Amino acid sequence: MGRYHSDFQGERHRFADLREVLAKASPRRSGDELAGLAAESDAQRVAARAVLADLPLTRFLEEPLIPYEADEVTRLIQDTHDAAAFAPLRHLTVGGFRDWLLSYDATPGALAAIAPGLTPEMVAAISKLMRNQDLISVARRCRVVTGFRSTIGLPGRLSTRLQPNHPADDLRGIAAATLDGLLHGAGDAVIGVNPATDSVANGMALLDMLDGLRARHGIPAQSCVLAHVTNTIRMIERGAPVDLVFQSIAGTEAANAGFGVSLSVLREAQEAALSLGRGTVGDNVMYFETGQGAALSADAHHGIDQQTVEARAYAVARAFRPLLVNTVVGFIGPEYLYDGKQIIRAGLEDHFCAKLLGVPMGVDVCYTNHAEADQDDMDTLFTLLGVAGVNFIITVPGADDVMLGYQSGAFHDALYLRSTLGLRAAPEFEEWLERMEMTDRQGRVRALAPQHATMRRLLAEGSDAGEH
Amino acid sequence: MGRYHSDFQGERHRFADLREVLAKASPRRSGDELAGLAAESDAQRVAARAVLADLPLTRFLEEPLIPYEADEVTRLIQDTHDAAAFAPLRHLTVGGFRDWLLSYDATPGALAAIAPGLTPEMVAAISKLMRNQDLISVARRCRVVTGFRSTIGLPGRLSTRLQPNHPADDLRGIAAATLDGLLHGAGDAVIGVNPATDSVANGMALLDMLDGLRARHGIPAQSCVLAHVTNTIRMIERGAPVDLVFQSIAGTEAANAGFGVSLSVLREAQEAALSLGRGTVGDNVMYFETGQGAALSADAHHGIDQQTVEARAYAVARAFRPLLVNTVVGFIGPEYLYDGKQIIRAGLEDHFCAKLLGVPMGVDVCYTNHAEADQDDMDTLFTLLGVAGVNFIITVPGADDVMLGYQSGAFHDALYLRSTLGLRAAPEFEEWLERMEMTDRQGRVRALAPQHATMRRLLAEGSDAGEH
Amino acid sequence: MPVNTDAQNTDAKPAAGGRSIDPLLDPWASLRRFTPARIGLGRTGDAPPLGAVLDFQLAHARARDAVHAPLDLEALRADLAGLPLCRVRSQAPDRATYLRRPDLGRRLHPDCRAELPPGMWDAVFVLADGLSATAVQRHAASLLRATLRRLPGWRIAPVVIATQARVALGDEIGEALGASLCAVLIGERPGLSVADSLGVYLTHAPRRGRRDAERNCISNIHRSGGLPPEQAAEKLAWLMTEALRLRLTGTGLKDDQPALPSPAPPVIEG
Amino acid sequence: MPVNTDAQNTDAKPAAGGRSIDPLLDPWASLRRFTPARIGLGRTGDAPPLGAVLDFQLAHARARDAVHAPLDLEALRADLAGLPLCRVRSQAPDRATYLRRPDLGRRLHPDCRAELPPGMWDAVFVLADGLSATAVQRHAASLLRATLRRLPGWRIAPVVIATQARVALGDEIGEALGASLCAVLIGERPGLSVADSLGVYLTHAPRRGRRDAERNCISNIHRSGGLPPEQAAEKLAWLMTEALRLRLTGTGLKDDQPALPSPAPPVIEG
Ligand code: B12
Ligand code: B12
Repeated sequence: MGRYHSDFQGERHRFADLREVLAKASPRRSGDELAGLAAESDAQRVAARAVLADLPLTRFLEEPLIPYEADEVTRLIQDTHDAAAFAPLRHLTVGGFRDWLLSYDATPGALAAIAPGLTPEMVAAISKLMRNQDLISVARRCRVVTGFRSTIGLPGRLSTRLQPNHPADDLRGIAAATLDGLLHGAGDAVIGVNPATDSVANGMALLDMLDGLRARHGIPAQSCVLAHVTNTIRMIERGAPVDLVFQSIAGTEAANAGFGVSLSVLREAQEAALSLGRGTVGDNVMYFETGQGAALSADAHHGIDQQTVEARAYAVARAFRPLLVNTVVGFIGPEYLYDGKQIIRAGLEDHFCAKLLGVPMGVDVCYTNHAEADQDDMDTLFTLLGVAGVNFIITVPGADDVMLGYQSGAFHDALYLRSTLGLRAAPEFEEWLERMEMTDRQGRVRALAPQHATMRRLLAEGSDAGEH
Repeated sequence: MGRYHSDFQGERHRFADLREVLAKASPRRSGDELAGLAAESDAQRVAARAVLADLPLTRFLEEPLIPYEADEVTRLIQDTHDAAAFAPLRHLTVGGFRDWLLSYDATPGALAAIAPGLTPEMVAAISKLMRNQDLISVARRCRVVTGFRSTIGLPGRLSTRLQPNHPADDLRGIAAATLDGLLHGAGDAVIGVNPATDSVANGMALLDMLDGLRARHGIPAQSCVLAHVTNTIRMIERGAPVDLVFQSIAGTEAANAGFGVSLSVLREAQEAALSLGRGTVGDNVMYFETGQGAALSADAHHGIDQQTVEARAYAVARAFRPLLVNTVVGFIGPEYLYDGKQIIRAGLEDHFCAKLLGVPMGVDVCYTNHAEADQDDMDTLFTLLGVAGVNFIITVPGADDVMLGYQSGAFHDALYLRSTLGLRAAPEFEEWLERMEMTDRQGRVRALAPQHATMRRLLAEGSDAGEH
Repeated sequence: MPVNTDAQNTDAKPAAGGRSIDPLLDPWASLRRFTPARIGLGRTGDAPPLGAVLDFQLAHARARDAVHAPLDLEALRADLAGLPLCRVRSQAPDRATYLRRPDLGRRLHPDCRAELPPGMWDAVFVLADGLSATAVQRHAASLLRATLRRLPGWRIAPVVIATQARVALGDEIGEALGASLCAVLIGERPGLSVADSLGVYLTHAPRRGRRDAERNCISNIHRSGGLPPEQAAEKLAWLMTEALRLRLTGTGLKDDQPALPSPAPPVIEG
Repeated sequence: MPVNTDAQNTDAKPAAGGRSIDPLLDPWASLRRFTPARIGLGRTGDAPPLGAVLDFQLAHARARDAVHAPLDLEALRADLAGLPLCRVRSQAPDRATYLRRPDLGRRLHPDCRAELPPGMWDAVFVLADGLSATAVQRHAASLLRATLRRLPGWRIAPVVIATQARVALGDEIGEALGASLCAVLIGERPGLSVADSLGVYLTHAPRRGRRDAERNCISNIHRSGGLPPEQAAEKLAWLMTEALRLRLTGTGLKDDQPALPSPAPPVIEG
């Protein structure tokens, strides 16, 4: 294993290994400080970036951050690496690749072609050499399109997850929040509820209610109950109407074990969901959440910096052809992303890395009440991600998730983004909104009068939900 | 004078006067803390906003923040207030006006019509009730178009000031930086140099050089030497080719006196510049800079919060039909805007307030090395302002102003913004770039080969400049 | 939680400011009973009306304060009167450190080891401040007592009160006591609408290094639309019984009780 | 200031990384002599090449450090050997406070009043750290001596060394001394390329409350393409002479000297 050093403008900096180069090259971040991996000074940080810039991309294939034998995620990354797609990049350094990515040659087509040849470590490395504007300008050229009942990720589109959580899984409460979202034009990525209770029976009741609502109104969208994957497998076994299998994942085998999952469990779940054949426009049946800090929190980061280990989670996701993946940037707390600035940066990094790898990335633009952040920071990140072409965002009533205890997007935020950036909902969902007379001639979602037929039809659902 | 109070969810908050309500309603900001005006808690801040929301807009006409007799800026605001334009808003509270501004009724035409009826205090008040996304979504609907040799502020356009400063006003050095900018497609708002030396003769030498360059290459743009207005008046008297008169201005008579200016000096300068009749597509001859903190720094803020007193500077600007106005947000230092977050917020506020008042606003997106900010923050603010429809930004070689000691925009940043948001240069300048073969078929500025005729013609200027 | 302001000025006419929707015309009024979520806020253009924005901002200010509210030990001891207690703290010396150093919040302060009498306990209950001391203050004692009533004959260790604590602190506590099960009753992070939500994390054979996948969780225990402590106790006692029987907790132990009945309509505070 | 890195690895082939432009092909090479500005960086797409980005980041790290570098009083005293000196400080106790409280940086610490002997001085020179102590360290002594040589017969007060000082601190100092003119030689904020730039602010009849419009300024005094101290001394002596003659400084006193000759090509450090 070579040792890395740089003589950067008179100062000598040494780095023990590739992991240290990556960690020290990262922007300042509370999670890396917590892990004892952060650069000691800004000068050291720049020196590490200079070392990184000169490394050949092939180094990441030769020097895995966690040994092949010790970690199934490493094995997945190495075994599925597409050498043919990588061939045109073989000769490049990290810095050279960064320069190419920003060049006019890096068209959407060219970017899609190389994606299978990239490893998460490569894209994490490159992101560390990029400013916010670089992360935006490259990501917006990466298009990853997926489908189930709606098509997500098309250029000029922005979808939303409608997240109608309730602190006691009250069916009527969840229905009420779902209707609120639908009337704001939300839900084209998924109507996805986090169940407060772990019970399988409870999860099935939720699925029945959401699927009934969807079917009755012919909504071209998918529903999901974000229980643990092992619960979802049971629900499928018991005949529940499962569209998507959800699971939180992380970037190492050990961190996934901390979540109670493995690649084989995920594969089992994917096969179970595929067997139901419920998709209409596509068969992407998986939904994953990731987020910087999860691996460190489980003490399963193997000395890898928070952002690189996060990118490895996207390699896990990619292997299962997911419909949706989103980082829950800002969700965990200030120990991993301290303030608005760190959340904004991490949100852009996560989105960039996933898109470059070919993962259909959305973002839960969010923060907790113990972090140093507020709605202004979220507005900023929403706008930046909208420009960067994010596939979807998460939306809850009034930005307040009353069960998970944090602030996510509001249905209104999606309206703002669509109006301001000229973005539209998934095509199938857009048609449905028109059919329901929910949009005006400019395609804007109308604020319906209480008497409007759609309003009355939908709101009637709310009071009924408990009875089904 | 009424006293203001609110009973907001059980807590009673009292505010002595309108100035205090405005100050306490402001987002947290180091300058207001320095002035001892900031809210003591977030709860107090929200209470002040609630009070503000319920005030009738007319209150700002009845209760000037600085007495009419004591301040010529107050007199300007009151005397030029357009009651007819204000009539449709007369019945509204600040909160009601905020809600109207965000409604779909607030079209570009409607916003332009009410602008003369608005006072700076009204728009400052409203901005305090707005989140970042509100500041963006309303500002982008406000269009203020001006012209001299190029037309600035048209929808879908983004112009740049090319700022070729040199620490000793070396003519060849300034020429070199100017050429660098032109070859990046910069300069359509103005080629504007800050002279390091105060000498009138020196300013004239700079003007001669820039005007010669412009004339020889038929550049449809204007030049400016940003000396003190009294110097510029002398230069006009001595026959210098003055396109635009520049001056830093602030929001109170006393602060302007600190800058050595008054409304009458500005009027004198405007008349002198108009008398030269150098404009082709328009006769907007004034260029103003403003920036939060200037009034407090001169101890001339009269107990008014930093952002409201800044908005008053836009009323000064508006009276002189300027071609360009820009806030130098982040320029002064951390005592007024502490970090990236505060700079971003202030940049959006300044842009919003000016545009709503009908002022052709640009922004110097910038920071100093004693503030807690970096390029990521600037990338963020650039992108947000691009979405918000900023008229122009300031650009220097490599973002490093070697004379003023701060980081502004780079020529590259403008290219990023134009590509990413689909924005274009001023129409006259765009044609010139095409004529010079500087743009490719997609309208992107080409990186010319050293042998290209345009490159050679322009670069030859650099070595010559000293000789003229 | 309507914005209730009163700008008392001689000449101010009270203005609505477009901030609230007439409840008679508001189609959401009836649905609000079912959820504390901010549904039916209304719109102006794409934006929420100002009243909703200000409510949100005030709630944010309060939620931030809630994170920092300390545990009132005296009051808690009084609520637990009659139960044997131990008092421990983590290695995080203060709230600021606690927030940035979860690793310290998971480690027992060395001075506290002596507090924990090893024994043959079936279970230990740890009352941990977590991110909301208020949650523990309000709901832990009733949840604990209701659970104990359902566990007759169990050998229960003295109740441990732990401050600046994370969930995993229970592992070290349970290990030191030699308990078969450790139930950590901990304050969940304060949300905008509910700042007193309690969570329970149950771990079989607790010891340092346990993964979260090896625990079970009961969440959102509070009286503002969440799971009331009495119902939570039912669930916890069931889980504890099953855990002791199967000798495991975590993803292997599934809550196979029937779906919860919809609880009473939430009481929305404010 | 090229990025000079060396990733020494057994199997690493040295890679250019698209970071520098061949100087022979670089049409900007000849123009760089005329300015320290970052001209002709080149592009990849819309972005600067990575080398330029990293140079910038390192310069930023260093400029930030420069703000905090303290004044080496011993060295400065040595450079001023032979001149009578006083030493004062502002009311800002430390650098962090200085940065956030310019008001304190403008006020003389009460303990320092006694240091300032009132007299019938024509002028006082204040050497103030401002935002770059390095600038004062490097250029103030030579500028001062070169200026003094041009002011024969002037009654010059003892030279005042002031720390944590803003420009307006000179007003209180000049007032206390009873000087007709006060010339504050102060460190300008460090830029990315030049961190040792000195500014001079000249004020007639200094006293608390003077406006900036009542001063004259000579800026960018340094040896990296700026105004060399010797030339600055020429200008300062001229301004001081005029100021004393006209009994004013500020916008009323115009620098009507001929345009500066272009100085020698800048020495670009790094
Ligand atoms: C933060 C959080 C997370 C974070 C935890 C990371 C961290 N370092 O904090 C992340 C995003 C990684 C996460 C993941 C998951 N979570 Co979670 N999480 C929460 C949340 C929002 C807050 C927890 C809190 O405040 N704890 C208090 C503080 C003081 O404790 P702490 O020691 O700092 O944090 C520990 C616990 O939070 C624990 N934890 C977090 N989630 C879960 C879930 C389970 C089942 C267990 C046993 C432990 C656990 O991990 C942390 C580190 O040890 C709660 C909802 C709520 N309102 O509480 C849901 C919640 C606890 N999580 C839940 C679920 C289902 C999960 C997942 C299983 C989802 C999935 N399908 O993969 C995963 C995997 C969890 C695991 N086995 O590790 C459910 C549990 C439902 C139930 N009754 O069992 C909850 C209630 C939310 C929900 N309804 O979906 N979660
Ligand atoms: C910051 C700054 C400002 C800020 C000052 C606010 C503040 N609180 O700091 C603002 C934006 C308001 C400003 C305004 C102007 N400035 Co100015 N400013 C600077 C800058 C970039 C840094 C100064 C510094 O670091 N000072 C050191 C610190 C430690 O001192 P301080 O006590 O904190 O700051 C005081 C001085 O900076 C002073 N000041 C700032 N600018 C000027 C200009 C003049 C002529 C005077 C007398 C004083 C003065 O005001 C501050 C508060 O008292 C310098 C360029 C440089 N590289 O230094 C230009 C510079 C000093 N400014 C300059 C000019 C021309 C102006 C204006 C006259 C422009 C105009 N046409 O209106 C105005 C008005 C100034 C006035 N009379 O008040 C020129 C002076 C040229 C000369 N040789 O005379 C400089 C050199 C820049 C330039 N070349 O354009 N400026």
